[in-house]
Amino acid sequence: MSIVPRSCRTQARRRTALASGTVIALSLTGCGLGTAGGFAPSGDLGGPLAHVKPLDDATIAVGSKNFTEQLILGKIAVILLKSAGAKVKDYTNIPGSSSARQAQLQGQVQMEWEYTGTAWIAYMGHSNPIDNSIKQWKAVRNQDLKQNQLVWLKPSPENNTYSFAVKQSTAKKYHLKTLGDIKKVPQKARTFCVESEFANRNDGFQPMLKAYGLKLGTSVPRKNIKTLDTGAIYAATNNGLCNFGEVFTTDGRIKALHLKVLTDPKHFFPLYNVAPVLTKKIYDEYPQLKDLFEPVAQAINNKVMINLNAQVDVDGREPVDVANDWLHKKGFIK
Amino acid sequence: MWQFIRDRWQDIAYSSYQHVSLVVQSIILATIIAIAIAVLVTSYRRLEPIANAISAVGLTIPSFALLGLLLPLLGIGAAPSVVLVVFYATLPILRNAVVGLQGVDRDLIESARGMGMGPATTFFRVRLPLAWPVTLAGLRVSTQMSMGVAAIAAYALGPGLGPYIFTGLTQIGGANALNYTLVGTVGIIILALILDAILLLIGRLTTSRGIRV
Amino acid sequence: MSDSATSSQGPDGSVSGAEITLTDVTKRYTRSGKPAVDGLTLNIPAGETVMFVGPSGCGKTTSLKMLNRLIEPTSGTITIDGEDIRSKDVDDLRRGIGYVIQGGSLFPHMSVADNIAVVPGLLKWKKQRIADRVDELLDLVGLEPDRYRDRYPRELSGGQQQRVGVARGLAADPPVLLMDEPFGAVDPITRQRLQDEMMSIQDELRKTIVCVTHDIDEALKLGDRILILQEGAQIAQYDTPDVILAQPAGEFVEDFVGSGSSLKLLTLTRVQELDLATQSTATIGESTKDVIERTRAAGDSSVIVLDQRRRPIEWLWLRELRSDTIPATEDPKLITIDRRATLNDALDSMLVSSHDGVIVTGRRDEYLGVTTFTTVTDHMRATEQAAAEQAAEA
Amino acid sequence: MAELAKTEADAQTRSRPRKPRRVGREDLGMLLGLPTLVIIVFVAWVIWRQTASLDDIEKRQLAWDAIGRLTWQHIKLTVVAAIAVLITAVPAGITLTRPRFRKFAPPVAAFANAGQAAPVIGVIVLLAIWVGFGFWTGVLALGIYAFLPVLRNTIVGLQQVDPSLVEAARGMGLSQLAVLRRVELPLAIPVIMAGVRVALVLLVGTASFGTFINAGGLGALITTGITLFRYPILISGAILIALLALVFDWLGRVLETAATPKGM
Repeated sequence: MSIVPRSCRTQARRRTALASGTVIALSLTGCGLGTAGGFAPSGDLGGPLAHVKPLDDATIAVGSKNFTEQLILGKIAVILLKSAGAKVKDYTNIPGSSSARQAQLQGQVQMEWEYTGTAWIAYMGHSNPIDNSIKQWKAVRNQDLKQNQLVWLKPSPENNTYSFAVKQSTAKKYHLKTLGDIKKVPQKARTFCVESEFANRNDGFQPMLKAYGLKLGTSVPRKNIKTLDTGAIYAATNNGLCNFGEVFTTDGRIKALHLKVLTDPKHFFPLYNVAPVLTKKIYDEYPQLKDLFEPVAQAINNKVMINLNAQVDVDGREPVDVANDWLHKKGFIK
Repeated sequence: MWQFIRDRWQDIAYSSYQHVSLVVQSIILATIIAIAIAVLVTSYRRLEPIANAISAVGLTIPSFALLGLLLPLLGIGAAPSVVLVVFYATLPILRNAVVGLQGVDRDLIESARGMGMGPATTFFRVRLPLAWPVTLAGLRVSTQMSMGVAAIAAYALGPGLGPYIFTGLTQIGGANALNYTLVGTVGIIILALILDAILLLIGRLTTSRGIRV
Repeated sequence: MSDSATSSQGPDGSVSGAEITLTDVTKRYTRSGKPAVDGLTLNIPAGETVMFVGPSGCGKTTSLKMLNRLIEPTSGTITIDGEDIRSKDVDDLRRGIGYVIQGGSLFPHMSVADNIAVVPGLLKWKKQRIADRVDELLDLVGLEPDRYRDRYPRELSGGQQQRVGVARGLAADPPVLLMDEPFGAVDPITRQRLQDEMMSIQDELRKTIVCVTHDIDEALKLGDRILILQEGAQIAQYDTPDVILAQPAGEFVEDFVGSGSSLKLLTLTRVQELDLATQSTATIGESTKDVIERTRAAGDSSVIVLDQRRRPIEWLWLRELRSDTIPATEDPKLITIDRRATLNDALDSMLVSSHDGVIVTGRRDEYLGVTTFTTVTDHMRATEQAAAEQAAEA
Repeated sequence: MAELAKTEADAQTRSRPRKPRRVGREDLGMLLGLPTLVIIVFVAWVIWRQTASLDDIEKRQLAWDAIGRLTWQHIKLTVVAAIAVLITAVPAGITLTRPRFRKFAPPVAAFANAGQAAPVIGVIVLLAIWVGFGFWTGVLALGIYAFLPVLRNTIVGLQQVDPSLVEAARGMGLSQLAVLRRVELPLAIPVIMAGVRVALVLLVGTASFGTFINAGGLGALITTGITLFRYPILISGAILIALLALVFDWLGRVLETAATPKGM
């Protein structure tokens, strides 16, 4: 005999109905929603990759940061994996290095191109870089394998380091050649365009200024600093919004806008050789990934990267098309 | 500009479909949640001020900040995007659903119950249909807003036309920066207007002739 | 009236209503305060119309709403047809009780047919049976099924909405019909027609009707019995209208019923008790020449036009007949009264009608005859003389 | 005569019924509740900020002067944009309800509807491309967004004014301008101010996108928090922006209550 008066029982029944309705509703979220990756073509592996064992039953998620070079490298990886028969989840264009790194640490992404210098200082927290690219790579590879079960394949000769670029006219006016010459410029003209990540990293803006005898707030007033998105800095530097623009040395717009890159005599910046990085799980399961990526990595160097970046940033082509054409030209894809 | 679109029409179509799909699914979810909460709020008087306060505070949280908070919890991709859009889509619908349900004439409900309609039947056959026109108005406002909010989902790699805008941002100064941004922005506006027209049509079909204003 | 026998009871007056008994029913809103309904004990015979009447706040509506448990009684028992209403599931209980409130409170988003079909739908009747029932009820309440079935409430007048409300209440042919001030929201003429309609329906269906009103005249006219309530639903008097008028049970009832009981008696006499005068009639399509000859021969100067089902649609002066056959146009403002209407109603209608008499209609608005001013006044004089002689003898 | 008026006024004040409460119970709750909520959360955040062990990146980004500068930029952006909107949207709303211009109202409403769907980030980037980076581009973008609610509420507010009142005023000989100033606007103010409040909250939210085009603002905390995967920075950014939005929402409510004419 239910002691609950009849009206309360209907209330209870109504509440459970509502609750279960919401739960069901929540579960049907996101069906059929892909990611921002969009389309990527595929072909047949050729040339040095012809004998790579197929990856037909593999599902691999490829991630990349959100600036042009990383997009191209990301699409190269996607096309290679698809051509090798793998099912690919396209997570290219992740905003920010650490998020991309975190996505791989959490296993949401299995393959990324990463820079040895960034890993050594930004992720592993070391303060002084190793001045030789192979030694730097080995140090990063060993630590990452031991601590984070990440496998660094052989790095490419390409070294995409941070630096500052100036307009040719500004360079001539103050005879600027190296980062040390910034001190020669009057305080008022020490204007910088940086993106938020660089402004805060340990291999970033403030430590670099200190390395070259400058200090943010005093010798370089805070209001001289403009934070912009990575890509926007080139145009800003070119139209004089700031005299010094933080650049990636392999960006295509440096050549196109005839900007002058200042050298790093004190070797403040570490070496940033790019290398394919795989989670140990996926690598153990498909060791042939090593043969798939390493030949391609060797074929990438600064000159090649600058050309590819320019095609996207200057000519406005889609990174996936640029990557595809390059792979065909090099014969990796037939 | 047209060359730009012709080259990428396949990807634009795919992203547009994804954008609409994200918003529509989120709107459906938001409607169910909003109506469920509205029912609770209208049946328990004292909940109402709390609901109003929450929706007032809710709206003040900037969408960009909320996305930031969702990233660590839900990772990247579709999940944070859906939650983001659903959160903002629910508020206008909830407000209108509450107004709609309160607007239903007390006598009608009493005569419905007096005729032997159980609470659930009364809700689905009397209270909901009568509150529907007002709720639908909230749905339209919410859809328009969600189409805009969904663009930010691109920052978490969510589906839709958002990535076009962010690509335009990263390539400022490049040849196609303007094209990317225009396709992203104008595309979303056009899709929003189409969705609005569809909702108007749905409204006409689902509102009974007796109460169509 | 549709020839097929109505599903409930034929016109032989056998009762289809159910008996309702209330024993010591109390309703207390606050633990301490005076109860809204204090120990009401009452028996409502099956098939009768009982009017709950009293000053506002006397608990009449609360009592009504306890019959279908819209308001749960604090204590006491209520039985319908001998069965305690608390034993059944509340929704099943209400599906067996018609419920009509002021203005009809029709669902605006449903058509007239859908409104009426709600309860039969809940009872899972077959589609065809519901459709027939809807047409039958619309006909019962005097609305042309084909014209009104698919209309929406906002397209109907106040009176029509109220008729659909009654039809909806009767939809599942319930033994009991509860009405809460059903005719409050309409103009006097429409109210009077609706009251007449209600009486002729009750005359046909013999339901148990419990109706709340604040208008004593309405109570006296409609009620087989009248329950006059005081504060806290105390029974001031519960009896037939004649007894209440003749022997009011106390000062409260006397004040409430109002002065001039004899005039009130007038409201009781029904038009059907007078002998109706004849008036020439004509049916649609008849040749005007014959009608004019016949009417002049009978010494009349006007004719009442009837449709195929002998329902009056127009009352024309002879000079208005121009076309060669009787037209089928319907005069919306035609005044007719039901044979059970009171003399009071007849007098009201005559004042408004353009002829010196008023058409009297029987069941389903069928034409019966005409009553004129003189017949009513002669009857009144006769009854007063009879009452005076009776008083002289006593 | 003056004497008579004075005594009559005294009598009137003495017997004047208790002043009807101008602020509904719920509004009162919000007026008092909001500030306390803001203060409590802010204090909690400050305590966390002092005691939390931050790594050098977080120290750099959450430095007090950095936070102060970003917050000030955010406020400046919002206030300047709000003023810009007030001096443009309200007059626009007024003209659109004048008989001569009434026919333009529907197209503007349609434009407003489309505008509402436009993605904030899209508009900001477009403006950055056309107009360039910096504070004023940010203000322009924010202005576009806040323009719509204020315009709509101005129109609705004026349309809600009972036409018979306007007619009565005209009948008494007030000029069209006087009617606007002394009858229509005071009665429309509450609705307009509600629009302003919505606009203020919208502005604070939109200002967080300023960081993409160097317009400053607390948005920088969120972008850094995301790119460098630092929750403390991210959450601080979100909390500060939300608190700022609540403060402006509260400010809007105060303005709304203050601006409501006594009699309403």
